[in-house]
Amino acid sequence: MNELLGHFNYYIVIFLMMMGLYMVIASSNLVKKLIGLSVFQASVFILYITFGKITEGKPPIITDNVDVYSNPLPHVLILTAIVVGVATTSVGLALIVRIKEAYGSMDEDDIHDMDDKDDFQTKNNRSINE
Amino acid sequence: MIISLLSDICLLLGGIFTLTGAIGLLRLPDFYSRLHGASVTESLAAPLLIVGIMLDTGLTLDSAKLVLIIVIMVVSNPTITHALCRAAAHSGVTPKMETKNTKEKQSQSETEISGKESK
Amino acid sequence: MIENLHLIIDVCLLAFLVLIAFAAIKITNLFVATMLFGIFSFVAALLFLDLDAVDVAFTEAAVGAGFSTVLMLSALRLTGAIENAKHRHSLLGLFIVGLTGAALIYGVTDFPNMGDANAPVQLHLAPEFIALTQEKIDIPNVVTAVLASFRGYDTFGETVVIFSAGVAVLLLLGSGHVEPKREPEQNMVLWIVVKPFIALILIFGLYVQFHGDFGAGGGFQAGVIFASGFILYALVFGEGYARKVVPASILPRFAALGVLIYGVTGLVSLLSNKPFLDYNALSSNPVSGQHMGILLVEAGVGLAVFSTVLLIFYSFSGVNHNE
Amino acid sequence: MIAAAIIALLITLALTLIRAFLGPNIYDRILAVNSFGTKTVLLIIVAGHALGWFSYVDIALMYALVNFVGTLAVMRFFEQYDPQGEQS
Repeated sequence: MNELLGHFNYYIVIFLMMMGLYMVIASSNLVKKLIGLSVFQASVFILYITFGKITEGKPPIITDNVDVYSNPLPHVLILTAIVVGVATTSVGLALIVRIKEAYGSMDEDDIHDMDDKDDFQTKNNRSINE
Repeated sequence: MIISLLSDICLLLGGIFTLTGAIGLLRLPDFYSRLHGASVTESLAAPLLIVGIMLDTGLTLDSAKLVLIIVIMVVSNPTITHALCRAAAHSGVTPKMETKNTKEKQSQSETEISGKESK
Repeated sequence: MIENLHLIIDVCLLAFLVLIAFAAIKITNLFVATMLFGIFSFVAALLFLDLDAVDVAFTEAAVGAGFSTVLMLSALRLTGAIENAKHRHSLLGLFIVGLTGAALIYGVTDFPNMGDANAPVQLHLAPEFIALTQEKIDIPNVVTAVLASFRGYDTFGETVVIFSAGVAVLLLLGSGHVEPKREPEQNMVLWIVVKPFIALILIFGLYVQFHGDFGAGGGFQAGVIFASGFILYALVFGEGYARKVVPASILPRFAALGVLIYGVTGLVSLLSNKPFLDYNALSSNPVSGQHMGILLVEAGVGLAVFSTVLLIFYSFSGVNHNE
Repeated sequence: MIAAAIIALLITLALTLIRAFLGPNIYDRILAVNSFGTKTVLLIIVAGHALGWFSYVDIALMYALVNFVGTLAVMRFFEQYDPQGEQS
């Protein structure tokens, strides 16, 4: 029981992480994949912050008559990671917008089909030229 | 003593109102009535809960900020509700009595009755 | 009672997270999935608050719930197709996910219990940082001290990453050009309500920027909050008018200026024969030098984040109007 | 009493979440998400006071502002997208 309560957060976080991963694998829509990636990312953030927590601790902002502070280091790492994460997500979204313009679709399967067709045609053209 | 009692009453009433609002949001039959159920209780419950906390904290900088939050919520909630209602009306969401959507069976008979009454 | 409350809130929030993620997998409407991701971030931020990470909660709420939702929505508006996102039930995927999850859970069983004060993570570095902050930097917020001073290199790198992400989006989409035009149907109520709100958001942004040494806050959060004031203006009054207030051409320069402020602060200390980003060189008194260094660096970060965030928003909102 | 208020708010959040999942209309979902945000602000204030979270008022203030901006953005973009009837 103690084991379960002590590790409860970790188990849920891993479950969430796997949900994000499944979203990336199972949905063929690119935006949905990006959302899955963000869910994965957020669960990693929760994992890190859980590491830093000390049961009787207070937030790492120095005040009088507090002895135990939670670990500030994961907070720093995650704080910057969140902002960087959203910046990279925005680059991904910009790429999706361009892909949609080029292929007319945001669906991974459709894009693969079109790519295969293109390859086939270029190969054919090459063989004709040769 | 009286202040803590008052704060308790505020918190209790606030809790009851949020719960009513949520039940209304879940159970009412169509969009407009759900909007009504959620937003009206919200505008009442938010100040009650925050005032309950303010009575407990006493007069500090925090309670000044809490007043600001009350102002924000009391102004922003009706605005959002208004804009949402307007957008829904423009996009052609109609009250339940006229649609043939049969999502909730138990509410269907009620809407039929109210539909007849309105005719 | 208080401990029980902690536990109840913790368990409820985690359950909400799982439910929201599950719904986001199931729902085929991308618009709804984006909104659900918005509340996912909200709940995650609440959880951070419960786990003592005030600054992280601040950032997650501003960035995750606010800006990234707006960003995804504007991308969806451009791509148009928001419905019937195909979902294939992949058994292989499920197998891989299950296997990875099982491996991770096996790994996790060796972890020390949550909240254990004697866990290896808590014994190194963190107590030193807390002690050194009190002794050498003398600002209450340890997170800001570590962020801007002890790990200044790291933060410099992150700022450059954000700047380059802004440049990448600019290269991919262009900043676009939107003529200010009054839309025929305007919502008067929104206009009147939003105006004081914008002022409030901007003031709050400044407060967060300069209060970061003493409480939750700092450059990253303030930049996003400040930008969201302008985003609100653009949303309600039209993007063309927002571009009149802050022209798109000026933003890349501001972003570069922000990174430059950070870098030059480091160079100044280098010129006076101290290591890069050692703020003791900025003043005769080391402690006030640290204060000044942190202020400058946070200002640089705030400026860079503000202009990058607004630039990305402009890029996404400007594309469609070109055609 | 403060514990009762916290539990009431948690139940409220759960019910609101159910409405957000059920839909059926997109506007129902927007309403539920907005309502969820407001209830979160209240939860931060009440639980923050009860459990002694640091500077919870600042964060609640920011949540309220972000919630307002976020909901307006959702409605704005949805209007521009031009909906075609109800979604499931």
